[in-house]
Amino acid sequence: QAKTYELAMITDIGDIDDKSFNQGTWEGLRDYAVEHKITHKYYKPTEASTDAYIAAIDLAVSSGAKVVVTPGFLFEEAIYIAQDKYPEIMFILLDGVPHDANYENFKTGPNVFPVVYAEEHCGYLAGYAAVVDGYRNLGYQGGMAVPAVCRYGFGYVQGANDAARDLGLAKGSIKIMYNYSGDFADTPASQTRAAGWYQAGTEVIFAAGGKVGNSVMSAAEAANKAVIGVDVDQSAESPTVISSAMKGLATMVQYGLKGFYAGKFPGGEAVTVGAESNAVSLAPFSTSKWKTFSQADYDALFAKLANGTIVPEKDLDRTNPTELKLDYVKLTFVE
Amino acid sequence: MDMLYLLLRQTMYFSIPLLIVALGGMFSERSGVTNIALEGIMVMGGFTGIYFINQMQSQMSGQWLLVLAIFIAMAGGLLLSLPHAYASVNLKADQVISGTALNMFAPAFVIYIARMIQPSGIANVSFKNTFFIHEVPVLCDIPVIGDILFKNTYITTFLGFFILIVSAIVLYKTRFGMRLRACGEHPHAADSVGINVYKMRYIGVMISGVLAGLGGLVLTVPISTEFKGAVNGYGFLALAVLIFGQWKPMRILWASLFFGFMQTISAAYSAIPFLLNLNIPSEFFKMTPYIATLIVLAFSSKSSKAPKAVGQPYDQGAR
Amino acid sequence: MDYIIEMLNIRKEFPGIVANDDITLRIKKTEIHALLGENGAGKSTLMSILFGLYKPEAGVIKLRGKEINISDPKTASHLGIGMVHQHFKLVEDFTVLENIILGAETVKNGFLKMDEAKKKVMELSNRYKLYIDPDAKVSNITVGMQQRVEILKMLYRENEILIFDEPTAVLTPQEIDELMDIMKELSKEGKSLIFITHKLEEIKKVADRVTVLRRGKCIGTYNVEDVTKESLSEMMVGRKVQFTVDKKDITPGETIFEVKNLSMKTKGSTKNTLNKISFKVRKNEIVCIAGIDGNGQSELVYALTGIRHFDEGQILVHGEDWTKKSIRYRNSHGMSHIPEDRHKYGLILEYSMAYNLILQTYFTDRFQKRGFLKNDSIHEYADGLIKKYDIRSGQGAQTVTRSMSGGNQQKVILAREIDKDPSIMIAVQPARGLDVGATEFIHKKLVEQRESGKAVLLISLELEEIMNLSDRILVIYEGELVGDLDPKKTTIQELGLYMAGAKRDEVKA
Amino acid sequence: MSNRNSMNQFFDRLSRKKGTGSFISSLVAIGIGLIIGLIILLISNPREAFAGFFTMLIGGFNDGTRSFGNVFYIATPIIMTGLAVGFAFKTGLFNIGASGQFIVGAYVAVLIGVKLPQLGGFQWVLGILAAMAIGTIWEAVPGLLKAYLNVHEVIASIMMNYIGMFMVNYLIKQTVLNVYTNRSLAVAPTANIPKMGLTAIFPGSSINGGFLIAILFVILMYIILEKTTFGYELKACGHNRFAAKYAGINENRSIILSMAISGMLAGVGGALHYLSGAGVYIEVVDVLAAQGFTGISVSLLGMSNPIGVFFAGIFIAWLQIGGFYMQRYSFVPEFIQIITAIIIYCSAASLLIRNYLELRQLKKDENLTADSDGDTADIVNVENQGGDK
Ligand SMILES: Nc1ncnc2c1ncn2[C@@H]1O[C@H](COP(=O)(O)OP(=O)(O)OP(=O)(O)O)[C@@H](O)[C@H]1O
Ligand SMILES: Nc1ncnc2c1ncn2[C@@H]1O[C@H](COP(=O)(O)OP(=O)(O)OP(=O)(O)O)[C@@H](O)[C@H]1O
Ligand SMILES: [Mg+2]
Ligand SMILES: [Mg+2]
Repeated sequence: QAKTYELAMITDIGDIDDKSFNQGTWEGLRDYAVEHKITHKYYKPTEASTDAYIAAIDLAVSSGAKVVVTPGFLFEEAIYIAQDKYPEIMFILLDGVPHDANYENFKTGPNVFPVVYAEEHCGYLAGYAAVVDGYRNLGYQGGMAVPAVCRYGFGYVQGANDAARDLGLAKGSIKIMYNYSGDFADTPASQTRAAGWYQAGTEVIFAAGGKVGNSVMSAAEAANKAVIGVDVDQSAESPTVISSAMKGLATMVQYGLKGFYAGKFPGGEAVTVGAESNAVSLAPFSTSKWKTFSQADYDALFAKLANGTIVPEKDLDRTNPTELKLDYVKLTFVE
Repeated sequence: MDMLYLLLRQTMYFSIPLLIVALGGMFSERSGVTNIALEGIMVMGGFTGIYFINQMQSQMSGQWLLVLAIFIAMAGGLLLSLPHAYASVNLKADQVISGTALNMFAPAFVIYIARMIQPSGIANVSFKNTFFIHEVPVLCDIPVIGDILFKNTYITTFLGFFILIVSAIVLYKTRFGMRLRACGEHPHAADSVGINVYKMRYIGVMISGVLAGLGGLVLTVPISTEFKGAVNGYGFLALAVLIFGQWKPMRILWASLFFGFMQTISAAYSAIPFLLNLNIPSEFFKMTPYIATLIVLAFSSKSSKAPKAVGQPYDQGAR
Repeated sequence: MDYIIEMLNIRKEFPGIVANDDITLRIKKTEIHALLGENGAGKSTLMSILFGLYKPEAGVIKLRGKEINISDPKTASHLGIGMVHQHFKLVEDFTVLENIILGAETVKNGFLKMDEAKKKVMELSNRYKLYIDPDAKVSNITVGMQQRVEILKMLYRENEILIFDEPTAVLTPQEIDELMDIMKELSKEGKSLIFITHKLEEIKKVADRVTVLRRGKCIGTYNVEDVTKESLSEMMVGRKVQFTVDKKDITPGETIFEVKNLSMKTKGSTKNTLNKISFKVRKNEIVCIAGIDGNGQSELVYALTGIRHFDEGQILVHGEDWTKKSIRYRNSHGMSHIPEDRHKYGLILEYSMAYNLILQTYFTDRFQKRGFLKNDSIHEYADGLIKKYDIRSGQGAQTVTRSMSGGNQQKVILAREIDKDPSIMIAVQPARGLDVGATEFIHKKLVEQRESGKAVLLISLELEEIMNLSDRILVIYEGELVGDLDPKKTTIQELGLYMAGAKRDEVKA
Repeated sequence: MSNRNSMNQFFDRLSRKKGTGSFISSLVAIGIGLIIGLIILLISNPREAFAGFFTMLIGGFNDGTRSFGNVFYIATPIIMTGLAVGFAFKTGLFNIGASGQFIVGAYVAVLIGVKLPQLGGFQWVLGILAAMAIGTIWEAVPGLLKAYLNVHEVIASIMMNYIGMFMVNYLIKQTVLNVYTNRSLAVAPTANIPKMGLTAIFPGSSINGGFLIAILFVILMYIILEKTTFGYELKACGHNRFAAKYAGINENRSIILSMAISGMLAGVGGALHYLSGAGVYIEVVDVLAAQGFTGISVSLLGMSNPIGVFFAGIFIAWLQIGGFYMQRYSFVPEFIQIITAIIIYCSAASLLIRNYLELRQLKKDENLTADSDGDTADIVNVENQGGDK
């Protein structure tokens, strides 16, 4: 007879070590489970389809899962269906809200806790900090143009724009190269693109694309330039990483689990979490390499995001950043 | 001008691994064994080499570490090429079968192994790149060449050219090379003059294993800071370069440089103002290396021919 | 008795056939020992065993009285055994020189020393009058030169025991004579020779003793002086064989096949491969194109059969212009073609014999219906031909053609081409590699064609065949027709002069 | 006794049939591969090895009819790409470009599925037809290049893979992009291939009429290759292009047609997958479609024979489903890939096994003819020996 596992995670197309949704989620779940000695396991679906995700959820449930954590918007349809199929099972859906295939019906049952991150917040922090720190030539290297990746980028350019304005720089004095690589892989192409940018004058690249970041770091090492990491504190991966824009995947997973074991599962409604709930941040100053950007600058900026003084644009309909209002930034969108 | 030099240097990151792996494939195919397993072998070599660096980098760093890792990667590739040789030579199997099997096997295997042997069960093997050479003393002052080859480079680039020269000499100027080619053209003829076709084919495949394994490492070092069981189709591209290069060393060099340069342009166009201002979607830039290759092939393939016996299992008894 | 080689009680099986059944062969030192046998008798197999290519299931091989184990050709070579194979074993992409030294290279630290090797090869070449161009690629040289390369390969290795597997099948009369002289010379120098041939007069000419095989079994070994051609052939096939063909006297009828001013250019050369070739073949006529190999015969045949395009000229069949007709049209409107290279053009070796027998007729209503093959009809048809043409193989119509002996493969082609009942038959070396029985058979078939009112165009290198069969001889030399001779009024010597280009006439269609 | 005899005769006839030898040898290869797989399982986790192995073996039985249906669902596209690769193999060509054909086929099917709901019940049919057309064109390009310009089909197909992938990524962005997910939009319900009653047999699974369509193509390809003059021509070209020319077969036409048909099959695979109604969308990502490469494995395992490809596709899907359920134990899914690879590798040995079987058959035949009169004594003898041991 097979063992049972109380906490389950289903991976999306990525692996549990994708430096992104899957990894952050899994680490949060694992750490919580280990600490509280709860059986836990992750499952890989046979393919990236709604049916396959449901089959994986079925497998998890039949193997004893009480809480199923699903990272990524790819699970939106599957959870939409599964929440009714398994009313007694709790679902934590990161980065998405349950709906049907045509976005006609949205529903979040009491057993679903959907969390959407305000990546534009930490992207904003990164862009702002970079300009305050003296960088004028910036780059944004996204992976696939999925919503989270776009939000990071949007926040980043707006942060840079606002910092230039606040510093009293001339209009158009900040240059930003902006691109989605189209994959999440470390390839010679991504390394070359970054190397080209650095050669052409770019000083720092915010790399938000899983392993694409490794290629950017590699190019930065060769060119002696800087990188801003993503999702988790990536300072250990390369000396070129001056900071990272982080989102608390683990925090929210553990928040949900804590609630479940306390009998107060926070389901029924989607939450968007950003600075106000301390779910996003920059990497701590202890591991960062800012020259002039200070803890005080950071705290002040963070407070503004948290209390809603600053609300970065994050319109999901657009992957294209050129429609943002940017006076101080000369943006080159490499389509 | 600096941008041009950068592009040429970047070209090496595409071209050198393709060159090394395609040369490896050349030895295998020239001996008569199709090697579609290059992709899998690269993965294996990349993994062993990078894992070695990962383990040793606390004790040592720089060129010596890389040199050792090169040998380890070669050994890794060699190891994986053996089953291909066994199936192709001893079992007289369809040579595409074992190649396909190895391509499927290697990524899964190295991820599985990485999860087993790494403390946190993580499949990514990370490494610190301490191998970059900013300038090669003296040589970097040579005009043009110095800027292209001897600045911001890796020893693997020179290794690539070294392997090219050795390969061309071995293939055309040595007894071994002549016998190897005979086995790929007409194994029965080779056999009838006392050449051990099986042995030559084993060696051919093993060389391809060594070089493809090395290629996996050479590909990864300059472009990432970790390795996770994938070389993203480079093995198949090397196969394409091998065919593009018509199974001949010098042509393989030109093919890999051509393809590498086109790839570089398509990746770095956004840093080149006049290309950027064309306002062409990136997908079209990404397509150009492949379309250009097709066009060049269309004009240059009339006389192209593969080694005659490639892909055919050698059976002494057959007529 | 002082035997240098003894093969005792050798047995070798292939799937479905015992190729060598308890065969014993003893070779004396310095003798020329002929090995004779019909197609598929097991000659090549026996020699391949001696040369280490096959391992026998039973039997012992002794060299100078000592039992030896020849595990591979390398061992054979070390023991001084060399072999010229029936199907040449040359690397086409290599030069002549590279082919000769392959496997026995002169090297220094693993690097080739081609100059030394070349010197040695040229010495041998001059000494034995085996003229070659050391730097030519094998793919560009004539079959005759390839033969010489094969012989040089053996001599280069300084072998003591030389096996010649049908070396004369593709040579011109002059070349054959030269080869005979070389063989005698070699035996005088102390080498022992094994010589496989189907041509009995060659055996009479050079061999000291002869061993006859039949269907895998040894019939006996005889002194050549003691046997006649007739008795040999009887031993070989088990019945009497006729050497000359009875031909009725018929006056040729109307023209069936006509070629006008056919020319084919050579790539990168001003000289034409074929130059203004014109001739006619009439009803009830066998016209022979004679010539030394490499004078444009192959190209002419490719042009006539539609395999290769040519630049100028016209082909007429029954007055109809066929110049631009497809191969399919030619195949199905009365042209048959027995190709020179049976492996390259004649057969699909991976297909069964049955499928090869319908290679040009699979689309006819007899073998297909609405695009579907009628396998029953096909096999029935194949079985009929196999019987009619005595084609021998392991598994009948199902046999994979690759596994058949050369002679029987040739019979498959013959059966197919003759059975099409063509009005014009183009036969290139149809008896190449066939035993006397089979040769007699094919010759008879060609004459039958002629007598049933068909036209036959025969391209051959064998003068005897030419003189025997043809009603008219056209001589081709350097891509041009240089003689139109009547075999009854011509001698072999005269024909030889035309072929060598020493004599020429204006030839008009 | 007589019963046993007729049984023997039956098996004798069976083993003499052409395909049977290769079928048995494939089974042996699979057996060997599975045993090696079990050994690996035992090494990595002895406690759960047998349970896990069993789970893998029963594949489609793990979750009743549902997992069974899912085996067929997963098999459908890889049968199609397997057919594509196998068909080209049969004619001596290596179509390594099934990925490209698959994805362009998928794109046009999805495009029609999204944009033309007014077609109603005809929508999915048109989707498949369009995929056939574009797949045909896509691989006809390497075919043409090969036939007229002697470009090696492997390199041309590899290039076409990438061109197809980037082209589709671009076109999706222009036409049917779901900006929320960076994937293609959902197709209209009428664009999904009808279930054709299959969900009644396999409730809860993703199976749909696409599976039946794949079967249709399997049968069609089998007939074309084995029963028709067209197949005869194609195979002739594959084996010996010179002899084919000699026979009056238009070699260039055969190359182009063979590649085109191969491309068509892979294109249909793309349509069947993305019109399956299982909630799959084309992802805008710079990664080649995996089904194209799986197709190579499937076709090799099936020895390029359409029927063989069919069973090979199901077999690989079976393992995949088995592997999925193996996650009940502590086995990572990479295992399945490792084991499948080993089985494919072992199928390389099937030639050896087949030869062995044939040899045995021949020996048997010989014995029969050799001592057809006095064989009873022999048999007694053999049995005695057996008894002694
Ligand atoms: N058959 C041969 N024997 C000796 N040397 C050769 C041979 N073929 C090529 N070489 C030499 O080896 C080196 C590399 O050969 P390679 O064939 O790659 O060059 P290439 O320019 O592509 O030649 P090719 O004109 O044959 O296409 C060159 O210096 C070439 O001259
Ligand atoms: N490799 C092989 N596999 C299967 N059968 C073979 C093989 N080699 C030879 N045979 C069979 O063995 C028999 C003897 O063949 P072999 O080539 O020795 O004949 P041969 O006397 O040289 O005939 P020929 O005069 O036609 O060359 C033939 O029936 C042939 O079909
Ligand atoms: Mg060359
Ligand atoms: Mg013979």
